[in-house]
Amino acid sequence: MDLELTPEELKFQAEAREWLAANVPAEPLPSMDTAEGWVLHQEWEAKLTEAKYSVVSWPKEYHGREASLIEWVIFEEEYYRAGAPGRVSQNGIFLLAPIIFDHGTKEQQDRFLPTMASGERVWAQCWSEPEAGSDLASLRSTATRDDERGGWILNGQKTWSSRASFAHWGFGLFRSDPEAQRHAGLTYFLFPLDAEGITVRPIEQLDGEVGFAEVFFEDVFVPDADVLGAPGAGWHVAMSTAGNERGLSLRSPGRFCAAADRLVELWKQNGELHPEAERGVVDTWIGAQAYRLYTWGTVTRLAGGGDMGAAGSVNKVFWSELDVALHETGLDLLGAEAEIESRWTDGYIFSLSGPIYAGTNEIQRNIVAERILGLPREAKGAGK
Amino acid sequence: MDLELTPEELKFQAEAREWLAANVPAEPLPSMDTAEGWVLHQEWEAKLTEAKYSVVSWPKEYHGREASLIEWVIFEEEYYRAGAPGRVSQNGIFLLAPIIFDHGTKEQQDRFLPTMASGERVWAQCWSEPEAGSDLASLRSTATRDDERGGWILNGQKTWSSRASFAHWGFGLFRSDPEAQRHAGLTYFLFPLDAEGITVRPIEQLDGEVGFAEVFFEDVFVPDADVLGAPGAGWHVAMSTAGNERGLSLRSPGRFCAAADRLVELWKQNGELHPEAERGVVDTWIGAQAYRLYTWGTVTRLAGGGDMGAAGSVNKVFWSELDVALHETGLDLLGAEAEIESRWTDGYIFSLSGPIYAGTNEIQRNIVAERILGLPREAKGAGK
Amino acid sequence: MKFTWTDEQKAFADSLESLLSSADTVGAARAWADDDTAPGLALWNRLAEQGVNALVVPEEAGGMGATAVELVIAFEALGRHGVPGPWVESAAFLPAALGSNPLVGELAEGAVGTVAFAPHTPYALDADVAAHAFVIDGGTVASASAGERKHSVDGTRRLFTPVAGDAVSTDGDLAAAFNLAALATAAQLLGAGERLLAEAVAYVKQRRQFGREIGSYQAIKHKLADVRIALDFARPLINGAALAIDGPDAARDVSAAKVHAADSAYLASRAALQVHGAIGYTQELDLSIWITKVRALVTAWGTPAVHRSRVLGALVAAEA
Amino acid sequence: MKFTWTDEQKAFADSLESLLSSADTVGAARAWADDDTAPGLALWNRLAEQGVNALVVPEEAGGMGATAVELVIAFEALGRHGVPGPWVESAAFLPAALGSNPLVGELAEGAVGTVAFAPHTPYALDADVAAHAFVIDGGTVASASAGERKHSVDGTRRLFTPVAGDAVSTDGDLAAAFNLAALATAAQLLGAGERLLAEAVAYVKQRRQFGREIGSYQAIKHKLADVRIALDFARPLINGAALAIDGPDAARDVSAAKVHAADSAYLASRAALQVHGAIGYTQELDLSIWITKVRALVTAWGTPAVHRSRVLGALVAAEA
Repeated sequence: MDLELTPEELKFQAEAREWLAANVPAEPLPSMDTAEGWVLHQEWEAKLTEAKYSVVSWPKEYHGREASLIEWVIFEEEYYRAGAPGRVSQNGIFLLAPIIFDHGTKEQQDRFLPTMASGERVWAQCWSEPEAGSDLASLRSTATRDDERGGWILNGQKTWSSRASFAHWGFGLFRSDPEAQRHAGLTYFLFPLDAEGITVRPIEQLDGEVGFAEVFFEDVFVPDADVLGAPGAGWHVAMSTAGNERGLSLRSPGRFCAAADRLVELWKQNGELHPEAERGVVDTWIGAQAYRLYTWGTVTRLAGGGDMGAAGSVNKVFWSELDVALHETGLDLLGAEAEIESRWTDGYIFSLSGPIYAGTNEIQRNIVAERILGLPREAKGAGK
Repeated sequence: MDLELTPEELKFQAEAREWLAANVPAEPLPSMDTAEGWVLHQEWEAKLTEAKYSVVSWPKEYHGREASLIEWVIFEEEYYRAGAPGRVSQNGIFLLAPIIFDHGTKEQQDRFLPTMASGERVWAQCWSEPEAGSDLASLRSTATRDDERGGWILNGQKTWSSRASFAHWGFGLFRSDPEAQRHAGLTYFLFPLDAEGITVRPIEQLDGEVGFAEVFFEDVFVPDADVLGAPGAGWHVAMSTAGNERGLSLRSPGRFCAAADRLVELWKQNGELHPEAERGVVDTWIGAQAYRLYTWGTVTRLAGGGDMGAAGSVNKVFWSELDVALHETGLDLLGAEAEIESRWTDGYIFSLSGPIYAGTNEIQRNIVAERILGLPREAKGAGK
Repeated sequence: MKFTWTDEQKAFADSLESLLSSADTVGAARAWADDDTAPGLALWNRLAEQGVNALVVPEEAGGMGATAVELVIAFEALGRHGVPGPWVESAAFLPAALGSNPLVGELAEGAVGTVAFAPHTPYALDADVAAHAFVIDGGTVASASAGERKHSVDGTRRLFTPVAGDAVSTDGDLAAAFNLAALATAAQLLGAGERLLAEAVAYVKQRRQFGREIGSYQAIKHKLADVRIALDFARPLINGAALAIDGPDAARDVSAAKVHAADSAYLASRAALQVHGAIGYTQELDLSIWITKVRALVTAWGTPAVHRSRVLGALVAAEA
Repeated sequence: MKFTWTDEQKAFADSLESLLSSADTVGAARAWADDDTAPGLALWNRLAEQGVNALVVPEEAGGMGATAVELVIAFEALGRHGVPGPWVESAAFLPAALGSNPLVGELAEGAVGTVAFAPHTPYALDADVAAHAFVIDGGTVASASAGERKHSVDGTRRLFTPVAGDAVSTDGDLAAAFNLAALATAAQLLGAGERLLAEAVAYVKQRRQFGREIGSYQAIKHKLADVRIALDFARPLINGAALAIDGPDAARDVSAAKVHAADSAYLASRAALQVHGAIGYTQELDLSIWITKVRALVTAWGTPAVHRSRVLGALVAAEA
């Protein structure tokens, strides 16, 4: 058991640190969920791509450098430590790309991955529907076969599509077999958000930004070439994403370690005035450190051929609650100024979505209880 | 809206305070769940009875002084403020007596209430069974009709009978109609614990004391005169106790206010060494104060003809969690000495039973959600 | 001893409830956040007609001479309906702070007043629409004008750095004024918490997931039961502090009420957001009004830490 | 970078697990609490044969010269099985504190040692059965004998006020010794927490109430899921601190591990008691062994407050 990096890994770390120090914008970019910020974030993605830091673990033919999982975590730590911008491409890179690698054709990989990596084409996740939040199996939006044109006709509505207000393409599940029950009969589609029949309506969040949108589909044609995996197998295809989303890739420890470090800095400035925040500062720093070490354990297991399994749910509950606690403590340290908009209020509002999205923490706790502890499944309602 | 006492109430308060100051033992008595402490607690009950402070709200013919509900709360505040001993008679006085008043015959009242009030005869609650903790409706101990002798034959086992290790009589529910389902077919019995066929086996608690016991029944004869309420109506009869137990009477606010005051004293001694306990001290003091004021609101409502309803569940969750928090904070203030047995460790261990007994807090939260908030009842298992 | 509202107090609560239920308070709040203060000021005037602004103003100064109990009744209603504007400042703090200054009479009649009182309340709410704005510095009250605009997490709280003007002569009691302001804020938090719980309960009864109403899941039930329990114990603390407002324990009891009300309302806001899921995280849903307001009010007129210190100070100072 | 036990470490863990699973550790603990130390001392000797007492003793002093990782593996097992006795004192603290003093060799071979180290550990565990008892006062190590008996909430922790004897010459490192003791205690807490969770899970799968296994109720499931999550993050902190034990961050990382392990194990004890209901509240059920032990270990070898201060001190001292 050790936590030591190899000479190659240390070299990679030093290079990344140096490049980031030289290139990360001195001032934080405006939010990516504003028109102005969107453009600047896309420019940043292009810069990352040029330096081969956009998708370090991907194949070289798609802008990657075939880095190991360990190097990926190292890069993420450096990325957040440097205070680099949020990744506007993250839905595509972290959620869709693993599926394209696993289930896409070579033609699809060649067509979609390079522009995804470079940030030229930004992808929006079109998962939830108004009557199906965390209950993805109850989706109602439909895909009807169009043999004549060789494709499918999409109808329905998606909501909470992250980034959809400004993104170029979307991905999501539609019910292609109306007779099939819940998990069966779903198909995974890719589609341009400016396709005929698609209407995107931004949703204003608690903080006034539009990180989410509703997407309406009215007889939208999607050719067979843009179906991912086999028709009807969408649930199976999507589940690898869901695992991914909840698991390692969505929230790298660097993010929380950097926030905990900022909190310690704030403590140094304001702690004397707010001694009651001591416990919050210490406990969230410990939490971030625990998350970092836990991730090293996960990386070790994955590198040894293991998979995430239900541990992704353990992970998700922990980081999402940690994120709220980190920012609540920051607000405590701001005293009467806490309500004034700042990096801490922005981060706080953002953190509140953590326990909700990617499967609510209630669902994650069910998964932990049932799949890890082996407790009996709950009696289901009649609708099941 | 006011919190002012009448001149009569103030006079009652002053008299009680004076009597308690003169009579409460200077040193705390040994635990009532030891043989030595038991005797001393019975002696204390006799002293209380002599001064008419044993059951202030009861009729004069049964050692009471017909005090109002407000006076009862006043007396309880004074009682705990004075650091007076725990009431060894409390199961009888608080749990059984209200039922005897409501459902007992005059003969039963005359026979049972005076010795209950004076502490000469101490009553044990024989509620739970090994396979029925908080689920009282699934009781299996039986009562079989014996027409010849004019009574019933009890068989079965009760557990978690509080005080039963030393008590004289017990009360509990038995299934008198084996055909009836759950709530129907139960009968409420009173019985001497030295009756032929009864075996009492003390249960050693976390703190090594024996406040609970198992009680085994093997062909125990109980005459009709010792059945409380109508045969088969035991559930209905018992439910008024259950409401009572969870409601106002079991834990008077004086108890928590006194503990909060002791905690403030401990803070004055040790707070400088343990500043991290500040929040606990303040929040539990606030909790005790909230509980006190809440109780005044309840008393006002009851005096105006209202009933406890499901508010007893709100009450029970609050005081039981408050009690744990009070003692945890006390332990925090003791630092490295916290593990050494003391009034704080005793109180802490005792407090841990609060969220469990008299219907677990999980069940209380169900009641609050269903009866107060009107949320749908949960799907039941097949055994229902 | 009758620790419950009198019939008159109930009638007052009912009349406010009926006024606010039929007014579009949410619309007024949304407009207010967009700097369109007209609907909010119209509502302000209607409430002034009901005497809300005059409650704790003595009768000889043109007020109602009501007790702090009526004040908390009013502020719970303001909180429940998300009414925007500098209510705590105008109707709770300033009447006590300005003492016999005749401006108190104007405030009682409905003039909009506001104040900054550092360090607890460093910015003046809605100073740009206030007829009378003040800033208090080291015990000195001065008139003020609206300086730099500051943005609160609660969009309806339009904050301004105060720019001090001439000193104002007062014989008011700033400590009593602060207690009234903190108490009114506590009552507003309670109202907001009650509303959040009510919205959450209504939502979980109709929302279905995995084939059943989500309100039938025990995790949801227990989360909301805990909110119900917390709020049930906030109300007696607030009423008790209102009764104690002129006594020796005023600071202790007001601070206890503010701490518990803030904790309970915050618990309500987190629970309401969580049970709503993603839809709770939007400005479209009215829920957002109370979620952001609670976050702001938790620290307004004394942070929880400030009030905890006051409680502890009083307890330690008291005789054993 | 391989943040997982090596094959040798796994084998060591397995061998301890197999030894302790087949020993009647609960019987030994119960006897120990009743002052019948014979079964516990027999177990002590069997573990000494496995080298547990010699793990962090250098090879040249007759020890195994193992790393702190092996130490936490052993202490997690001791905690999981509720093994009584002054293990932290003998096998973690004293080897480092006594430096090159030859007594270290005796301890490595299985002599029972104990120590009091005020203010964190004011009493000496099992001083009456220890071959070598010490008391440390202001950096001076002295031999000690068993004074007044003190009763712990954990009956298996037989505490004695130390009575100081002659000074003992050492060149040990008391700070390093304290870190090892706190780390070993953290590992013991983790083991106890894991056991409590395992007992709770087993119980809720078979116990039925209201017609179904109580483990199917969401309130129970989520309570135990939270324990699983908390413990899952305690383990990497403990292993990470073991790897950092000789480096500049040792105090910070050990303290972080102790804080989190104590919180997690305490959460486990409260949850286990609650899901068991009244039966959990008895000494008859083995559960009581871990419930009371966790409560005692939370404050042993540095209270949570002490360790939080150490973490914060290190963070504030570090370069930004």
